[in-house]
Amino acid sequence: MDLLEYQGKQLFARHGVAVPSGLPATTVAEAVDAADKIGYPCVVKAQVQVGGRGKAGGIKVAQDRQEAQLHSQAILGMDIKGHTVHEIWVEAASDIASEYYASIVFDRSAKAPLVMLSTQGGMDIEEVAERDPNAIAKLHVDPLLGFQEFHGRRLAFEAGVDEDVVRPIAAILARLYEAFVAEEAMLVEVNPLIITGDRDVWALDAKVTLDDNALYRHPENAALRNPGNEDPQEQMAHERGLTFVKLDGDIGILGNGAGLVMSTIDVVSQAGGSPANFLDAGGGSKAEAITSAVEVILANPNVKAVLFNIFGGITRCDEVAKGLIEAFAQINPIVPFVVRLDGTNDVEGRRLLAEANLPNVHAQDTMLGAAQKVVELAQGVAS
Amino acid sequence: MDLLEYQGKQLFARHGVAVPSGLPATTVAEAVDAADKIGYPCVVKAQVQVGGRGKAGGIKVAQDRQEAQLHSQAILGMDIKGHTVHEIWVEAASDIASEYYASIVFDRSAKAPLVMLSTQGGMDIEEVAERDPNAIAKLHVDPLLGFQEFHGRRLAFEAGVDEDVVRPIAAILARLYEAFVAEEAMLVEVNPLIITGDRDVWALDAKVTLDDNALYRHPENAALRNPGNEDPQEQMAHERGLTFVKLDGDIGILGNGAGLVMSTIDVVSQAGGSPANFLDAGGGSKAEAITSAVEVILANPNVKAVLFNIFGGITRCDEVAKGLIEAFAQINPIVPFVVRLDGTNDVEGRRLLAEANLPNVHAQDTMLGAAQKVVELAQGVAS
Amino acid sequence: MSVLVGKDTRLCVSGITGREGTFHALNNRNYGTNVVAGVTPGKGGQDVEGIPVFDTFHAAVADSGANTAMIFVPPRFAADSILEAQDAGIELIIAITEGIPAHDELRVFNHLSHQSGVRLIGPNCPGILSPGKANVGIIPASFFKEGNVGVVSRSGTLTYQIGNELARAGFGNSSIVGIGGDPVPGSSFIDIIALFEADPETELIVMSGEIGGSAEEEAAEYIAANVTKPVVAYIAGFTAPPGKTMGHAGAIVSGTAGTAVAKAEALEAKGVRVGRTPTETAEIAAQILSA
Amino acid sequence: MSVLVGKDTRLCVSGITGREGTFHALNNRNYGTNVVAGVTPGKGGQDVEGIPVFDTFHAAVADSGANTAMIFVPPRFAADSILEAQDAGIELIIAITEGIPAHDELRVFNHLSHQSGVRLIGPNCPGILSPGKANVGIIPASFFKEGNVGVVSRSGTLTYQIGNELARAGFGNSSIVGIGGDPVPGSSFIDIIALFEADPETELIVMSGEIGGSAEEEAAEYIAANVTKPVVAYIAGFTAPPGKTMGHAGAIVSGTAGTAVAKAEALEAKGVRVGRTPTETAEIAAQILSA
Repeated sequence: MDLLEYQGKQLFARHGVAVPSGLPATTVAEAVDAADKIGYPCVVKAQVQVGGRGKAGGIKVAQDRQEAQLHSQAILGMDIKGHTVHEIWVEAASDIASEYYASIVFDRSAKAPLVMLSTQGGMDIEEVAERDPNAIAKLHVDPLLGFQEFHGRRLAFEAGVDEDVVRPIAAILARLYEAFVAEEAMLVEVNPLIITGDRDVWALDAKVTLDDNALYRHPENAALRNPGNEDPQEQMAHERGLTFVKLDGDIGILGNGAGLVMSTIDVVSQAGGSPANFLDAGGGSKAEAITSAVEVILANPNVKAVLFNIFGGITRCDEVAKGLIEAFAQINPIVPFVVRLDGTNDVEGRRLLAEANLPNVHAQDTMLGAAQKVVELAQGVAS
Repeated sequence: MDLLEYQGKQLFARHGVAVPSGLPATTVAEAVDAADKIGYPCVVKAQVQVGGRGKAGGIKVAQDRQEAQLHSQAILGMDIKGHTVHEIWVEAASDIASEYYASIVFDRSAKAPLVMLSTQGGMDIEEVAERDPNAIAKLHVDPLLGFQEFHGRRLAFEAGVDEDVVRPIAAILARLYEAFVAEEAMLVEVNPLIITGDRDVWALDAKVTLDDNALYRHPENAALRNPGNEDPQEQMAHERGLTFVKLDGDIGILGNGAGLVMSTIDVVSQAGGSPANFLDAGGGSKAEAITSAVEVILANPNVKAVLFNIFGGITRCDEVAKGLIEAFAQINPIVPFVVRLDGTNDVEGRRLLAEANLPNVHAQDTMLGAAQKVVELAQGVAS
Repeated sequence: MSVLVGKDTRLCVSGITGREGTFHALNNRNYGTNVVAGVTPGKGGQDVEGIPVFDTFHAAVADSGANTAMIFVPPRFAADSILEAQDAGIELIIAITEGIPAHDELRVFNHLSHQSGVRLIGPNCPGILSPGKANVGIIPASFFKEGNVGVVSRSGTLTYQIGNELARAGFGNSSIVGIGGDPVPGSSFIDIIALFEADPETELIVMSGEIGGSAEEEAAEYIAANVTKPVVAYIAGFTAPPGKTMGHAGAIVSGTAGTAVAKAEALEAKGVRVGRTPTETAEIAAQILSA
Repeated sequence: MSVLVGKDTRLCVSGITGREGTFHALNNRNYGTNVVAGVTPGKGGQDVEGIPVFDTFHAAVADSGANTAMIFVPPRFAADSILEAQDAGIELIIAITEGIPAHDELRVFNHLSHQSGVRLIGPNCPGILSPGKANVGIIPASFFKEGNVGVVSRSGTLTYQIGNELARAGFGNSSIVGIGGDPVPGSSFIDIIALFEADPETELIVMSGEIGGSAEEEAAEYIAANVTKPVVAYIAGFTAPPGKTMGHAGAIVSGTAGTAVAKAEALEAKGVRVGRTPTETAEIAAQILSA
């Protein structure tokens, strides 16, 4: 789960990381009101989960109320790389002496958090990494030992931060690490981390990704999910507990198990088709879950055909068949379905489907055959 | 640093361990006032750092105000195994269904905290351990991993607690562990840990020893030190930053380094003497520290002779000599001193002492010779 | 021979009294696995169709001599159950549970890595099947037969797919090991490939990877330096869009590294043949074995 | 030969710019110890009478090739400095600092025990002297000479006392190792006795213990099983009253276990001769060496 900038800053503030004061707004009136409260100059910032907001015109300084109004009008509703701006964050303008970069990522290979610090903040860190790898100080933290004072000092000295801010930089890294662990984040990134004219250290931006699997332990974070920023179909899938990713094509895909679904998408693509989604019905899906998943797939008007690719382990093929039959009873789909059932209770599943004799549902024996069939159907070659 | 029962309970409460409500009192009037506020029946408990308070009459139930007055009168000022009761704790009477025992000790051999639980609480746990070792469930906790839920369950099941309290007992052990770590304790003991008639789990007593070396991180705990419960001479030494233990004899001992001082006490005892104290002047003591230590030693009127046994490493013998000379200038002691100086700057130290020609100060070359000499002097055989 | 589970396996199932736990414990027993105990706190003294249930792993191990644990409890309890199994002396812990918080996995992995004599498979994995000997987990055993192909996979159902294609081509398996798709798997491709390399029954190794992370690239290096047996690989996610998480926490593509193309190239550069579909993968394996 | 410190020692002093740190770093260098670097955060680039100072241990190790660290910082910073030294690849860490919180020591000890190739001596110890070769710490070296007696001790000044008595009896030392009197020492009697047993120059081992804990009892068992060289012991605290802490955090007597009598009996039961005074201990050692 990705947080918006201001949600990330509020999370930081809970762990003692200094952030500029600000207020969120979803309308121009709210934004102007917020700007008045905060005072001028202030900054109007588009709240979307995508980089490059500044270049796209999504971050503007307002010197007075009139500018606050103009900027919030311009930014609200703006499209930034496919993300519509539904919300803005109005914050006090900062006095920036230096722009640094700090982040903590969950490093799978090392099985440890990786902490990074650079004095070359304010720009794309991938570019910095490419141009001058030594400009980024990095170290792994033993998760059982935790972040030690020496970690902070070492990063600060190795990144070459100004001498007078070695201690405050080390301290803010310790607090970011605390936030990373306490909130169970997968990523915490601050770019820029600024040194103010008064030599204070502030997080001027915040990119935080939380672990969805841990949200049950953090109800206050779970409540942050921002429906306005999600695709309606993805939101629908999410509410139904399905693992769903929207894609560009016209063939709806349902499978059980992430690897099998990814493989199905590959095979369909290789057969010349274009998948409309990734949908993992998950292990042990019952009939209702299948019915519910069909509704999600068909909520995409681009879908011209649907492929069910099931290899049952925990998932039982008879339950999948029952779910599909129920879906047809409820929503009577007009697009063709190709269904391949193997694994647990496959014989029973195939029998149920055959008996139901659903219109335009094509059984296939193999994954490859099923993929070829659904591509044909989507292209209208066969019916 | 040992806490009084009620200080330990207040510490527990900060970590979510349930304790009966209560109020401390140092006078009978305060106690009666406290009892009125808490309601009757209540329990009047002597606050001294020694076991067996109940048997000694230091814990009494008051059914009404008159009894509260009588009991607090009786208990305040009472002597329990050499400890005078300066303070009492008045707490709400508890409805006790079962008495369990729980503790966490700092196990040096295992380099890990040891957690213990028994259903045979309310009595001396050493007796339980001797009579029925299996009655105490024990396990070590990896300090880097911390107390896990399974630790609590395992202790509860292995101790054989009532089935309905497995979860709350496991939960209270987790909170005691949290207190042990967060407050940097060397010992946390609850005896009895009670199950109430309503099947709640409460800590009815609290024995907490904190790590003196960590008190700087816990100012609220450092402030708890209770001067009323300390020997005046030990208190004087403590205020001066000296490591001091009062003993029963008549020979004052000063040395540098705990091992050497202990060894000095042994050697003096073997020579037929009886040491009046353990005093480790510590490493690198300056002249003022030595002068100050002499004052502490002589604050004990039993002292008939004093032995300085110094083997200088960080400590410099010339500083020790200067400190002793200054002490003579300031307080003109009437008892004889035996001084043995070896190690760093010993030649200079001996020279200073010889030049000062202090009355009744006897230089000795060896530790054994010095011990024998001071015993003779204390016994009045030589002068 | 086989790897990890077999006739010496003495299995204790954590969460045995849950619906799924009971179903799969009995399913594993029916296959021939020696299921000696179960653990459910508070249900000690009961039994599940003759399998004794204990309150703690320690009691289960003491009484039944269990040497292998299957973790079948909800994610909220899984990390604790794994740690308990290790503490009780279990040598092989197979964690089926999906959805364990990543920071829990981090703690568990790092703690276990400091303990000797314990191996974790999973979490979020289908378990291990050694056809004809033992099945621990949720792999539908009837689709596989004894043979000489060792399979190791990050994905459960994809494993079944590949195993099934091999079976159709007439080949069986020594063992099928699902290592799971989570950010911090207890065992890596390398760990399992090393076991297959040492297993006399295994003549060919199939590894089934997916986008995200660098486990496949690391395996490629390891194979080049240490493995004498032929290895055939499959990678899922060639057409996955960058920047999207696809189900498995592991299956996220960011930038160039971790893509299916990069992984396939890394493997092929080290002489590992990579199939573009599960079917092609099985065909390559069959070709090599028939040569 | 000697143990732990000698001609190969390349010492980095943490806290070198403090008053005591400077004094003892120079004192150690004057004795002949190869002091290659110092660490004081914020003073990198400076030097202490020619010894270069670095901001971090990592920079110090990279630049100077230091293999040994002496920790001379206040207790508030000591645990962190030890962990930093380990992280930077230092092999031997000698922590002089007294008064480190016990829970810090617990974390440090348990973390270091999971790392390979690192040994901690102390904290709260006087360091290690290998007469004629190197001195790391605060042991007054002029009172000791080269020889064949290895000394290991929980107490600093008591070590000097015993070493001095030996010197008066005409014997010198291979190495003198102060392991410190804190609750969680980085190295135990056993660890050091094993080194002396393996050191060809050492012909006799003197161990100086004190009341509290069970390190001496454990050493007795170890000596009986593993040590061929004669061991003479001294225990301080025969007349210490029970229940009182005497200086060292370690020196507390509770009940019967951990008393000087119990320790002496445990050692004598395993054939270790125990002197009742430092003088008698030196006399026993001299007797054995002269026999």
